[in-house]
Amino acid sequence: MTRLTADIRSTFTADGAEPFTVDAALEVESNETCVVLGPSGSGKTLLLETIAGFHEHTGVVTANGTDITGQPPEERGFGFVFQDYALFPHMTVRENVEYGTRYRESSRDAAELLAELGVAHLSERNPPTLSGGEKQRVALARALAIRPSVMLLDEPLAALDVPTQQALRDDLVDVLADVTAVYVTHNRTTARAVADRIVVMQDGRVVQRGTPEDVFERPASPMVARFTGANVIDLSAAPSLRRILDDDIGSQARSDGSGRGPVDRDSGTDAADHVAIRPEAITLNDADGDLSATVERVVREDATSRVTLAFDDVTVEAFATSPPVVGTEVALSFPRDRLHPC
Amino acid sequence: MTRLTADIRSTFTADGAEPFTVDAALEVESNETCVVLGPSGSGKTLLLETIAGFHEHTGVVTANGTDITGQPPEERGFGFVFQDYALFPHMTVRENVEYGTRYRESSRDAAELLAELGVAHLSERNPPTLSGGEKQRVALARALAIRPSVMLLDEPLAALDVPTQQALRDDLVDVLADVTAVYVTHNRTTARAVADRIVVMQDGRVVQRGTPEDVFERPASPMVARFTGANVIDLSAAPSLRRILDDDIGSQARSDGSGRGPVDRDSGTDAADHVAIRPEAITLNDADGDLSATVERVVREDATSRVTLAFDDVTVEAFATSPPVVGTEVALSFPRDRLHPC
Amino acid sequence: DGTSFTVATATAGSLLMVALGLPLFMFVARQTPALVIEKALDPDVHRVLYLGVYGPLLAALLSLLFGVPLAHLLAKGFSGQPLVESLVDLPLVVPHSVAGIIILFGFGKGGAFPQFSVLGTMVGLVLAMAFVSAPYAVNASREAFEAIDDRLEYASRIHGANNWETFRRVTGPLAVRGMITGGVLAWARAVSEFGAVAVVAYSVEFFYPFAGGTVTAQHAPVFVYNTYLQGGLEESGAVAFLLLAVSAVIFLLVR
Amino acid sequence: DGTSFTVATATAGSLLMVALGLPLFMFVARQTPALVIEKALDPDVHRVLYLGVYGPLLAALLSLLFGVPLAHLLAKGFSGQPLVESLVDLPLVVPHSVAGIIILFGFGKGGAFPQFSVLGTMVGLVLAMAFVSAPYAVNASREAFEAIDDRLEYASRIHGANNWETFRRVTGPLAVRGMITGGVLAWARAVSEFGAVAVVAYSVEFFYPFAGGTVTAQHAPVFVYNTYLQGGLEESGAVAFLLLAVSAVIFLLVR
Repeated sequence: MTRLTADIRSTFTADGAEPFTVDAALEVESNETCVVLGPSGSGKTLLLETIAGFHEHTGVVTANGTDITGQPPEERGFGFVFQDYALFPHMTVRENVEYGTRYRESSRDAAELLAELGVAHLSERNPPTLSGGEKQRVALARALAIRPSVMLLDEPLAALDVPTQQALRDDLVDVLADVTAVYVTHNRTTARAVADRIVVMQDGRVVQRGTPEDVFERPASPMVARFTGANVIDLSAAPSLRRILDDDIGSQARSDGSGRGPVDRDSGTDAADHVAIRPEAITLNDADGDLSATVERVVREDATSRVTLAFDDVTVEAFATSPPVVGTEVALSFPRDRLHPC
Repeated sequence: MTRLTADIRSTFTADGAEPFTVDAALEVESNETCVVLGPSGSGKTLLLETIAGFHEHTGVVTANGTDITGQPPEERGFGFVFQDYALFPHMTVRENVEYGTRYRESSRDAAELLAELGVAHLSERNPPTLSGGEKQRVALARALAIRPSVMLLDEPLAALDVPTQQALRDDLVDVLADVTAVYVTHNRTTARAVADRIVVMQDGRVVQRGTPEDVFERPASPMVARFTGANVIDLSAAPSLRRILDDDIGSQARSDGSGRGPVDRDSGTDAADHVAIRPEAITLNDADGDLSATVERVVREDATSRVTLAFDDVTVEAFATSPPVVGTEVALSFPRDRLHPC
Repeated sequence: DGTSFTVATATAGSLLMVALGLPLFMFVARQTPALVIEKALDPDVHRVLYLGVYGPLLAALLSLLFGVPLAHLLAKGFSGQPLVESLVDLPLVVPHSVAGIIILFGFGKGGAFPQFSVLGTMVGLVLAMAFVSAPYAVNASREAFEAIDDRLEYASRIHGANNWETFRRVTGPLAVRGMITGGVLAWARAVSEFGAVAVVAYSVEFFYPFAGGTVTAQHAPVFVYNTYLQGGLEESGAVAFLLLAVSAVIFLLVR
Repeated sequence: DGTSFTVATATAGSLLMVALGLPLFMFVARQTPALVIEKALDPDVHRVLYLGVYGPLLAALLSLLFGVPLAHLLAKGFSGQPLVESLVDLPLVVPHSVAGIIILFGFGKGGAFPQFSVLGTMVGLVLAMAFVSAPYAVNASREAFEAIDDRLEYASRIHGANNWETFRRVTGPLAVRGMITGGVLAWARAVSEFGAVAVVAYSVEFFYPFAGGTVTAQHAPVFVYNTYLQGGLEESGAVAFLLLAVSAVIFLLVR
């Protein structure tokens, strides 16, 4: 039941590296999970560590409206899950989970937590003997044991293999349902699975914030589009698409008099020369296709195939359950309501 | 145009760790890509490094029928791409790519290769200043520059973020099309994208080998099933599914007299009490469903949603383009030809 | 080819091994057992060996007591760090006899603390030893602190432990091996010191428990040198052999 | 709380800084400029300083020449490694005067090579210095080799370079800073050595280019000690000051 806000500005200087400035703000409502999504080097981990109180900074961090900027980490009452687990190697699993409980009035029982996370049988083992997935469950238990007001998670799945990632992700979704959390990741699937809202970072700054729907369907820039897995089409290299969109605008202008098509190309910036569309929005072999494209590549994924298609001077990706043959021509449809300038 | 075989047995002792034995064989036909798939710690990297000649071992490695077991790495003519790039930090990108060319009669032009891989503009930069994706393209160019008879790749995508992974994976598919390659990964999507055949490793041994179709559709064990993303259903915990399969066998026995259903439960092993089925094979809300299950969880993925469903005492995963509501009951169909004992 | 590389490096390496190992072997082989036994039974030699272990131990403990906190600060980083690092490492390159002279200038007559005397006293002996051995205690502890992943300390702090508790429960236990190594290195360095001690405290009075009172003796390496000057190679060799045995025990502790 | 932890460690650290820094400060502050200048112009002192830099340089170069191949072997690992490691590290804990006696036993009269004499010769001086400083050259080079990711060497080998070429193009260039550090450390250690040199080669004859012939002098730390015994603290302090300046230059090279 904690509302967290952070508005942080801080410059970090690592040995021999250029100084790096993080200048970002986020707000997380009670029991919401805010995902900080961004490429490596975008400063998302530094932002998270600063919220935890590990680094000096200017700006303000508040919890439930109280300014906690000056509090050391141990007084903030947060839980933290690290990418590389950061378990205490000289303590047993149980001692790790109980580590913080002596400092809290109210804490959770280690055995119970370990059982809930399916690792009760490990309680007397030492962390170096555990697998990655087991370590991360223990680290999660350690953070939950102190009944944290806010959970901070730094790419907790990044060091795990794919099946372990999926299993732990499911548990994380359950755990994060009723706690305020900030979750840092570069994985868009994880982001969509756990996020109530998403903050996209690049070069230390926030470039977009919104619901998963906002960010995935309406990326604010080509970089966000690329990072959320959307196609970015440069209309100047795709005249046949531009023609279709212009026609739409024309016909819509005639019909409703608004003069504005669904693709808002008049917003006054050059960026509007790019449109973004999610690959799953593009339909193949539609009887009523917008244009024709060549199949360049087909990659099999779990439930479907990812198809790379070329037309004019651009390529786009789309999904198909029954994939077309490479080299053939297929008709593509672009649903107008899912094309967005960026 | 090199056919590679390796049949290797070797015990590795790292400081303070248990000795680890790799005992594995593989055969790769000319221009094929063989993927070694397995969890971390399964010995797949050690197998690859042994094929490269980095470690002493017993057993035989041949290239085009010639025994090369005793050859040092520099005489094997292989290319190697490392997970963490292993670029020479004190040389420029161009010098890295040209590193091996002086030792070869025939080599490829560095500038041309860098251009093909889209990193021509980096040729005078130093590796520490590059992004992960750029580094791995340079490492790929360095390996290709010597016109390797065999390409060995050790999780080349594992250290990269998702969009970079996808872009580089597409390039890798092109590059590997016309060279013999062994590709080590724990990522099933990558495996399916690049593999002509797959070898699944666990605890230093090969547990299954075959085409991607074989391994993904007919996993040899619950571990392989889990690792390839298939559902494993314990029939003793799923009596309603067992009943249906038994009925099938009965009716089939009556109709064709073979006494064998498509699910080969009579193969005489206990393992046949488990069946594997890929999540994409299960259909939801089929009018003619086999049984009814409760929706436990829905996770949005790129093109579709991953749905966790519970019936009897088991859960299975399936995909749905229009995901059902959590908590509702849906009908599930299990296509008989995609259920396999394991 | 590959073999020639291994042969070449192994040959060069073996030559160095001979240069280091051969004199040691000859030294041990050429001892006269009777003389060694005589020296081993000599009460004067006992006093020297006692002082040669006890004095350095005091110096090593002092080095650790003040060196570990400094090592922790250096591992975390602070402004002005390079200056402090230089000062810590300086005794490593100061010629040994010069170190003794520096200590006399600093703490001897006309020095910073006129009330205590260092020339030829136990205080001077320990001070000279601490001066040359403290860098070892600081540097080994510092390496141990630096080898600890920052995130372990972050994890400790965020889950409720303050600086003291984090040191007591995480940083300290994880670095304790490094501190012990640092202490033993400092001890070994102090045992082996000759120059600084010869200048500051050629012979000292100290409380010798086996005699129940104060006695006068020299630090072991000084005693060996003295024996060499007065009794020649043979006799000093026997004493050196005994001292080497003590050093070897400390050496085994280091490894 | 957090502040008390920082205050406590900073206090303990500062005390050590005072113990190390104060005598150095007093030493520099209490010099008599006239005396320092007199010594700086004394041709005897010139010879001593020349020998005090040149002899150690020879020892450091020898240590590197044979130590780098050994360091490479140790970094790769081989059977019997612990024994070799012990032998390499042993000179670090052998008391300095004992080291001198060991060298006399090994290479002196009745030693392994009767044909060359070490007592009071340049050969003996360099040998004594190399004995105590070689471990520094080996260990620093070894650390540099070990810091290189194995996969860089794998990448070199698989793309066509043999062992020699891999060393020349990858391992060597990447470790060269470590080798230089090792050489400078060995140099500094040899410059500072007093005990072993005092035993083996109290004063030596050597070719002095500025005089165009052989002269006799003592290794600088021995000369400082000698001056202290004969001329007292004041006079030896001036010589020590000059030697310290030379050491400080080497020290700056190390950092």
